[in-house]
Amino acid sequence: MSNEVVVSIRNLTKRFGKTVVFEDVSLDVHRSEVVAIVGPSGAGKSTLIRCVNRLHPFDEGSLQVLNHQLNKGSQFPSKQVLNDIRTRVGMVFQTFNLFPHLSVLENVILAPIEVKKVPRKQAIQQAMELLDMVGLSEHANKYPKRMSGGQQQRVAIARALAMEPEIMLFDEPTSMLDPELVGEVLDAIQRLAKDGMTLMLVTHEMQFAKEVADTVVIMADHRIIEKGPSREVLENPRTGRAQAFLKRVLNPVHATELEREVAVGHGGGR
Amino acid sequence: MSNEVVVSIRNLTKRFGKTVVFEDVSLDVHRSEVVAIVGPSGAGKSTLIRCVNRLHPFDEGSLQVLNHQLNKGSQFPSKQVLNDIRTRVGMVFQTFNLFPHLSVLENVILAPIEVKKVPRKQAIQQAMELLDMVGLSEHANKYPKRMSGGQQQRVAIARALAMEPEIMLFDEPTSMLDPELVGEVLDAIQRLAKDGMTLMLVTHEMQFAKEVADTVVIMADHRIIEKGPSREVLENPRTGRAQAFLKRVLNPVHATELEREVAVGHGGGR
Amino acid sequence: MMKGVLITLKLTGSSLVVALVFGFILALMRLSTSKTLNLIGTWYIEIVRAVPVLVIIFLAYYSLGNILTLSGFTAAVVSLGAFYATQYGEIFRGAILGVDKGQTEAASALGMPSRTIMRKVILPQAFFTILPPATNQLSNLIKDTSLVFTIGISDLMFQAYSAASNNFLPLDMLLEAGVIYFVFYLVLSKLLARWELNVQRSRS
Amino acid sequence: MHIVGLYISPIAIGALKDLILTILSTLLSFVLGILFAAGRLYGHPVIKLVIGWYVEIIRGLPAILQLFIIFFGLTQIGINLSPLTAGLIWLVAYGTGYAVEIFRSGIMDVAQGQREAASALGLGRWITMRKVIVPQAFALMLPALTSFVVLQLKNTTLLYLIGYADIMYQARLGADATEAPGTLYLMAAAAYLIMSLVIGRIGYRLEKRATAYR
Amino acid sequence: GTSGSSNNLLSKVESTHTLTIAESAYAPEDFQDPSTKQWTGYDVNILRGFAKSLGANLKIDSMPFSSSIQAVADKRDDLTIDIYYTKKRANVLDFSRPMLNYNDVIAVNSQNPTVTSPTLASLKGKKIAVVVGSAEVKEAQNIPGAIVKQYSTVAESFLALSTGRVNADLQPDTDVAWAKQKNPNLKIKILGAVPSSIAPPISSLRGYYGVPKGSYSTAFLAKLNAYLKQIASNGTEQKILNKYGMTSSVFLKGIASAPNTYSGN
Ligand SMILES: Nc1ncnc2c1ncn2[C@@H]1O[C@H](COP(=O)(O)OP(=O)(O)OP(=O)(O)O)[C@@H](O)[C@H]1O
Ligand SMILES: Nc1ncnc2c1ncn2[C@@H]1O[C@H](COP(=O)(O)OP(=O)(O)OP(=O)(O)O)[C@@H](O)[C@H]1O
Ligand SMILES: [Mg+2]
Ligand SMILES: [Mg+2]
Repeated sequence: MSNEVVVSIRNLTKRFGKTVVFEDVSLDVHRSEVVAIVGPSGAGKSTLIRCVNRLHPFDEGSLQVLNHQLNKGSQFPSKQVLNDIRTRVGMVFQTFNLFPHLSVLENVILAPIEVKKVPRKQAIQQAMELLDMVGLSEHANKYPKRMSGGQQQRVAIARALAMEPEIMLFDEPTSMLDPELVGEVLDAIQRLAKDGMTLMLVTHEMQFAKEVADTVVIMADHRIIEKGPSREVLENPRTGRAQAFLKRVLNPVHATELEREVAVGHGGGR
Repeated sequence: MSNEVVVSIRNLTKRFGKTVVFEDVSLDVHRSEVVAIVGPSGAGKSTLIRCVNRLHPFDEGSLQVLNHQLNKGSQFPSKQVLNDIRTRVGMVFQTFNLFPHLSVLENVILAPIEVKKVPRKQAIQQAMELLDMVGLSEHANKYPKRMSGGQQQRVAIARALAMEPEIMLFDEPTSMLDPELVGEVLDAIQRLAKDGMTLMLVTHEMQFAKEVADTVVIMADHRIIEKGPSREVLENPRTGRAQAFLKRVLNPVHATELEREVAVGHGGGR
Repeated sequence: MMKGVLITLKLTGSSLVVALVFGFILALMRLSTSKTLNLIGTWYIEIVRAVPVLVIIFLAYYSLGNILTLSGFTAAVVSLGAFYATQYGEIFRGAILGVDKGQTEAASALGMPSRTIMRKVILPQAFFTILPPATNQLSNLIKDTSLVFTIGISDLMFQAYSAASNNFLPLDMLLEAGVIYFVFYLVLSKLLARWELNVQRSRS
Repeated sequence: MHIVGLYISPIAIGALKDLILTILSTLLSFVLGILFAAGRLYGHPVIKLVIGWYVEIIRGLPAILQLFIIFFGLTQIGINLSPLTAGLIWLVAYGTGYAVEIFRSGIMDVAQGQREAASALGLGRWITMRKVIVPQAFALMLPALTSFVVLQLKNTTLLYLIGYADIMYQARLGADATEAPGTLYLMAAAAYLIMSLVIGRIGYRLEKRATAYR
Repeated sequence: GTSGSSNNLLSKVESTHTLTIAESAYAPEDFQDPSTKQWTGYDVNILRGFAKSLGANLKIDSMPFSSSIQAVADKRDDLTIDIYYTKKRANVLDFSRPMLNYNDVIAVNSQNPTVTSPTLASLKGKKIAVVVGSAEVKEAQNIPGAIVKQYSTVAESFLALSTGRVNADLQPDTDVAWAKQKNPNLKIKILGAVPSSIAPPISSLRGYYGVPKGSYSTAFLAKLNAYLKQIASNGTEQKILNKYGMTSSVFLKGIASAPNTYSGN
């Protein structure tokens, strides 16, 4: 992790219509830092990282991504800026979102060819290297639907990496996977971290967050309720809300009567 | 756990067309025993417990459920036998399968009134007690779609209990839930176990299985590869296949290169 | 009758082209962010779909005749095209909307501009959702071309009808035409459906 | 305007006749459609086959051709039907072909999980049908049923071709007598438009109510 | 449509007190008055009188011309009016004694006539409107290179001519003249002189009433013919003609002396 701040979030507020998703959120992400964002469902984790690559606009505060200052409000930034951010910030979704009509290889080379105008031959060569890295080079000509979830997610990682991004955003990349297949994907992400990629990662895998992330951010009740070095935050959370959340997630069996009621109340509000 | 065997599975084989789902599976379940069935996706866990309440027929071997001997082949058992099994064996599904056009209360009272001919008033009273037990009595008049997944699954449990079954089958009752909501449902199941209900439970929650189940059964490669007291099986699995499976599920982050390749191979076969 | 078949096919082909082009425009109108375009598209579809095809044909042929005289064939193509555009418009719109939102997001996140997304990601996927309902509507279109005999176009239906009014063997004549229509229907609904299934299977 | 005044009441009467025919034929088609759908889903293989082909033939032949076969064609083998009888028979035969498919897919579209949950609770086939499947299928089918009624209404247009005195018949006579088809066919279109929109509206209301639980 | 159980048309009409005619609205022979919505016209007047003589009411079944012959052939309706004799029709219908003497003319668009002389030769290669199932279809199809456009009623064919969709319309002169007179907006006119302006003249110009073929109709037809002969000779028919402005004596040329059944001219 270097001192260079690549994503700077200051007092950010985001609303959908009248509902506030989060308010007054501030966070700096440094080059090569791995930031894990955790928190209950509906806390706004996905929305936060989607603001970073401008899939969503924001309403208040300021947001700087890779020396671009993004404007608040729904007006799009200029084409160049948007293009620069989108190519330098890669994203991997919970539901993989592979293009089902394209083979694995075509999925990976589409953006380099269409956006970066990389010659096809070169794009294929680079794609094969990436597929090799995620252990899927033999599956290059398969269609995504023929693959397991874990394999699909690794293709999605390769696809994002093909744009040679400086920052990678992951939104619950393993939550749609069978428990047995989770390892494959976490493994690929861990490798990126080791190679010095800047990562922002929404996850429910606390064990993974603890071991791989430099920083853990807990979001709840429309705010960041706690952030800091991962071990510190996950092992000794300071606020009661954070403690309750972590207890429930780490040890679902031991939820006490009281906590169960809290959870019921929460569920009822969905 | 008593000595009375309530479900006796002997050399059971089940095929769908030509594909073998499982072969030569044997298992005894005693009254008040809690049996957890674990194993990789596609191992045939769901199919096995669905044979117990005759949602599926089986092809070879013998199956005795609550002193009824079930015939192999696709012919249905007599109406009385089927009815007796279905009312004395309750089932909770992964996807809840609540009746969306009926309120929570109506979901719970439908079967007692229609099948057991319980008077409506009495059915309602009993249903309210059950809903109270799963912490949902205030939601009796809501429609299922308006509730969180955890709440829906608890309604499904109450619905099954309303038939006063002697055995309850659970098929991954928490795998469709947000991690935070898993606790609510596991809590309700744990309570049933404590009350002495006979349970057969397919689950991916190893921690839960270890603490609540008397017996753990690991299915893989179309067979039962290991079964025994839960701690023993989960902490000291004897076979290599079981060890590999448990390692991956319990510690996805630490999957070694070799195991990752195994997992890839497995995923490719889905 | 063979002459009638040719006219029926020619009519179907021309109407289909009109319906596809106009339908695509309608879909874009209803998908556009402009409230006015959206409203015009919606009302057009609501109104035209509520009126029987035969009435539309009569309107195009006779009512429009006061302002602008269309030949029978043109009037038939215009009215069938105008009606089927509403069907195809809704099919296109549904298919475009039906492509998972995640696809657009994933493509945007990769830096693709919206035209590339439409061309390379949305339309190729929408195409396969469009095919089954589109062939279904095509077979409806062929059947509805039979209505144009009422404005004196000598299509297949007309041949059967006028032959019957000449030789007074209505059952024979109508059944003969019926067999031809039914063959078209079977080709479209069974053979094309099978082909679609194969294409789809090869990708999922 | 003069012509509108002259022909408004015959067209209104024609519209009423069309509406009555629509309602009558819709009800009959629904009854037959449900029976056929049950036959196609659960019946003897021969019944399944016969109903399957019936549906294909109804869907495969142009509407007007079917009507003409019933009205004109059958006379060749000595069956003479009045325009009203022939029209009603055709509307029901045609409607049944479409209703079968609506009911069948409505029943099949209710998730498999619902059937399994009902079985697991010990609910019998009949109760499952009545209490679980049909209420949900009905909600799923309502949009299709609404379009079905509109389709039947639009089909009544064709009856003037066999001399049934409906909207189009009146418009046609008017057009012949006054040589002002522009106005008269617009009036006919307006009559159909109003009725279709009203039916659509009623369908939408019902749908809202039936799917309140979602 | 009434298809009674009786196997004799006359007794059926007498017992049901209804005479049903199949027609397709040719004015001024049979048409609905726009203001009263009552059926009227030359044939309607005659047949109303005939029905009355049998103690029956007249009922009108209106349909496309091509269906009207079929309807009577099928005994769905009792009688059809104003048809020309053709051999094919004679296979399914019996004919009354000859009625009006019709003159087919060539009608053209009055503003932009694209045919100028009233000869069949001048119709070569032109678009000609006729009514589906009418005898003129054959005539038009015999003209070399002609494109024959068939309409289901005579009114529709006039509209097609008026809007310029066709170059000419082959119809009886009375119908053209009546339509033109009642609807001045209609841009049609008769080419050449009336009567019998086409050269060479088109054959089979007599109109007849048609009834179901065979013994079923024999008694009925006898009564009808007797009635028709009576009104032709006692001046009733001429009065009816005058009422509809059909004043030319050509219409009734030879009618009183005509034989009781089709004579082949
Ligand atoms: N496009 C949208 N329009 C309106 N509201 C939205 C939209 N997307 C998200 N929201 C709302 O914003 C809130 C935050 O959603 P978000 O998806 O960011 O939560 P999350 O923390 O990622 O939850 P999860 O763990 O369930 O993914 C939720 O209440 C959600 O309903
Ligand atoms: N109705 C069916 N028809 C055909 N094959 C089936 C059917 N149901 C299940 N199978 C097949 O049987 C095998 C076992 O399925 P089953 O659902 O029992 O596995 P499982 O162990 O429960 O897996 P999971 O953890 O994914 O639920 C799978 O290969 C599946 O594809
Ligand atoms: Mg999220
Ligand atoms: Mg399963």
